[in-house]
Amino acid sequence: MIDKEISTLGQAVADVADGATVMIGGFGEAGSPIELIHALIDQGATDLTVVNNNAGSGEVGLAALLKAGRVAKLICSFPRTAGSSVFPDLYRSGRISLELVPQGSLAERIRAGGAGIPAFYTPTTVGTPLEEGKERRTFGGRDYVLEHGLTADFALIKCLRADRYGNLVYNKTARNFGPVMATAAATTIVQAADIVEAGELDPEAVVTPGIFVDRVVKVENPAHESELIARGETYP
Amino acid sequence: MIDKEISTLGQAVADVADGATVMIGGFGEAGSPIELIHALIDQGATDLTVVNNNAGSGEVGLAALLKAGRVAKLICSFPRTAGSSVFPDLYRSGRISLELVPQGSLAERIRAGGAGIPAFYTPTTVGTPLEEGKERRTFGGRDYVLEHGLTADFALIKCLRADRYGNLVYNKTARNFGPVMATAAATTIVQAADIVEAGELDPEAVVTPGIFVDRVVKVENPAHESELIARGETYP
Amino acid sequence: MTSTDRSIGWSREEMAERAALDIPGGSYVNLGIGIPEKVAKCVPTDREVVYHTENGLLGMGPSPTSEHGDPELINAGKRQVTAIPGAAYFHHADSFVMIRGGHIDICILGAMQVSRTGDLANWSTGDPDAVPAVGGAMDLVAGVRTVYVITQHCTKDGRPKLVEACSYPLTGRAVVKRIYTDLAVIDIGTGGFQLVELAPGIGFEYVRERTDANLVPMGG
Amino acid sequence: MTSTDRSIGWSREEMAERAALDIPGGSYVNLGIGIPEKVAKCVPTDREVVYHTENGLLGMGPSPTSEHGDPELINAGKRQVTAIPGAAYFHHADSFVMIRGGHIDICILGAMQVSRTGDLANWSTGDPDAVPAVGGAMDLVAGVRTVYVITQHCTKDGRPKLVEACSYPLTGRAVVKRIYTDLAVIDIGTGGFQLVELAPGIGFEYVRERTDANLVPMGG
Repeated sequence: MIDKEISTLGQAVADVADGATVMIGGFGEAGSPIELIHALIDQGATDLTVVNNNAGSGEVGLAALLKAGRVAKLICSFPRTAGSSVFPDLYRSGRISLELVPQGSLAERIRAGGAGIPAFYTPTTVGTPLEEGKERRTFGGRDYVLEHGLTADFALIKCLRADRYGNLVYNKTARNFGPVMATAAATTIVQAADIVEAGELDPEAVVTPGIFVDRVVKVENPAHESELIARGETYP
Repeated sequence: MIDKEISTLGQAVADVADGATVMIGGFGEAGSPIELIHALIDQGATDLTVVNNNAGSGEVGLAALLKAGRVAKLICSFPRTAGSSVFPDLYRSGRISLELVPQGSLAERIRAGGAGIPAFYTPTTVGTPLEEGKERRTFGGRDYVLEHGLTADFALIKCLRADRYGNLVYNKTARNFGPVMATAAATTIVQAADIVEAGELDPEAVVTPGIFVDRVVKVENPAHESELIARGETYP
Repeated sequence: MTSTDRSIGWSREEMAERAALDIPGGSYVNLGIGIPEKVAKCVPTDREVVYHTENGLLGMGPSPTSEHGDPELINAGKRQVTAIPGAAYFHHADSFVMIRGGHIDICILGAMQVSRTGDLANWSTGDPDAVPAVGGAMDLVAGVRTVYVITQHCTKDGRPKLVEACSYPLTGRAVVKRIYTDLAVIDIGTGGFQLVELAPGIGFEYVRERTDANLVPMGG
Repeated sequence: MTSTDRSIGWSREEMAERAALDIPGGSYVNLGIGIPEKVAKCVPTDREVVYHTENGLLGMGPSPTSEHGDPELINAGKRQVTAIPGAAYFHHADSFVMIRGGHIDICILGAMQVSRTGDLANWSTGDPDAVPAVGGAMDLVAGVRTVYVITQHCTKDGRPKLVEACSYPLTGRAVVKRIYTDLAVIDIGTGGFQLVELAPGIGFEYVRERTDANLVPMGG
């Protein structure tokens, strides 16, 4: 029987190797898989390339992973967050490299990576400094730049409910990058607040079909970044 | 108040002009908007370019539109259907032109058209006769061909339920090309078996957000192609 | 440099109100962080407008009451919002299909600089020590049909934001259609900055002195 | 031309049964129209396999009983099917993300010809009078990790389908990994067609005579 449930967070992230590329879901705190990120900190993998829309807040979750010195490179659209100095400090002191990608190009590059599309053209960044190094081409009288698909070794994703096949549904705007990242990683690891019986998720409403998911671990009451920060928590 | 409901099928398709490009949802009979197609036949527009995965069955729906001589060109992946000679007859006698596109490239070209992506690379067709005329390019040691986004003047789509904003949910595998076609047409016209109050569709389960939909017309008991054919019906 | 007295001209709320008048009923609208966010409250109540936020929601409603917030229901500025009946959630790639694909009718953004040809700079001062962050701004200006800007006419230290050519790194080229400042409503016209409307008590010369490129008078 | 006696070798059902043995539990599988469709019934019951159909369903179940069919729940061959508990529906672009993106583990297709280098021809005879139709076959062979073919070893009029080079228009180049015929199981090996297994009562020479390219014996 197919059953993608894994008992512990530690087991779920055990094989993330040094140097791996890891996509991490979330837009700000919404959808951030804090418990999986903390398990990755405990696991010790370093020299990571992380793909996330932001750079974390406070000193928990993604910001804690950065602060622990585990991330060599961040691929990101908006690495500036109120109330966190972790990324700015690393960036200014040259201890992390940044690939800045517009949010829509980031989402589409991840989708392309998961869809077997090596490259596509987009109007975004034409005529701006972020066009630098990209091929420009005209279609129908308008200029576009070539962007490449993005894949990863692992994706860490938070969802609301999963079943044993790895079918997922999300909560509100916590969906954000999760569904595309699930398609683009060789191994997709999901934390779900609830794991239900096969057939309990409406097949018309499944957002991520199980084919894109490798491991599901139950995290019944996931933390919210803002609440941890409000309580003054840091990790580890 | 935003209300995209249109009273009659005739009003819904009234402005389809001669020479228009019309995407028509459906994979075989599943999702085929037969009532909208029949309204388009009554309306009289001709010299159309039609985008559909197939070429219709019997002499109803899409096959009837073809038989009526309204379609100059079909963009299609599989124009061969058991029990219909309409398209083969037109094709062999040179009265219709065919652009044959692999099914996945067709779906992705339509998505790209709706997504503002003018072109993308795909491995599909490399080394085959359908590569002819396409640019080939190597990424990461593998060959790909360039495919262009596809847009349309109109899309005719069938769904299960809609609301006044044009949010849509579909029935099972009748979903197929509907959601991507809705994004790629300047005007998207939908037949819905039911129109419900705003808020009755679960926002987590909406498949086509209303932004992609222009007109919704209620067709409470839509016909199934196979049943019309079994009864020996033709249109008009 | 000519200083601007912020006690005259339109207030931030009035700028939002003025912009709101230009949003037709039935529009799909994306509002940037800051003054643009205020526009939603100002749209005349007889016009129904649907708000999009690029982090995956169409049909965004106002801020929640304190007890009804959900940290997973936020806007692009990462503030808690609500969803209206008839809303839809979707993932980020689908959200930017709406933006890049030209499905959003209007977006209203803040600006550091706007050039007379409609170039927009609103993401970076180019300071090498600053952390660069672009978010969805470049996608919005590249994809949304009509891009409006709401901004103070001058910076806090009195430098014009409406310029001949942007000195800051661009967000997009020739993308802005209209600018709402504390002093005036100004279109990007064929002849440059085209004055459309002056704030009460503000004269043409006052605006022209604070604009670093040709300003065409109304009817000009 | 050497005729093939269809009363010997594996039947269509036995070919499907043999192919089914090579599908590991936990696989995501897409089955083509014809003999490949039969494979689903033959997978050993202790292995759970998830079936994908490119028209938008993961978790496809068997044909419905006559009274439970839905004309809007069909497979790629446009025949009515069912959905298992744990199934998911999606649109066509998402369905081909699964295919093109390499997420489907195995697809099993029919063939008109297979070359010794794994080229597949299965969509057109090239007859200019025939209506060309390709469907999803080119996407499947370009995207699915492991492509198997089930086919009669020869055409009805006795011509070999396993050939040095395909004369029919290709579906894809160097895509087939293994072929299940009525006579044998044959891999695409570095030396050409590599015999893996003979059907009961079939000898190597019998297969070689009916193969239009070098056939490497087992262990060869």
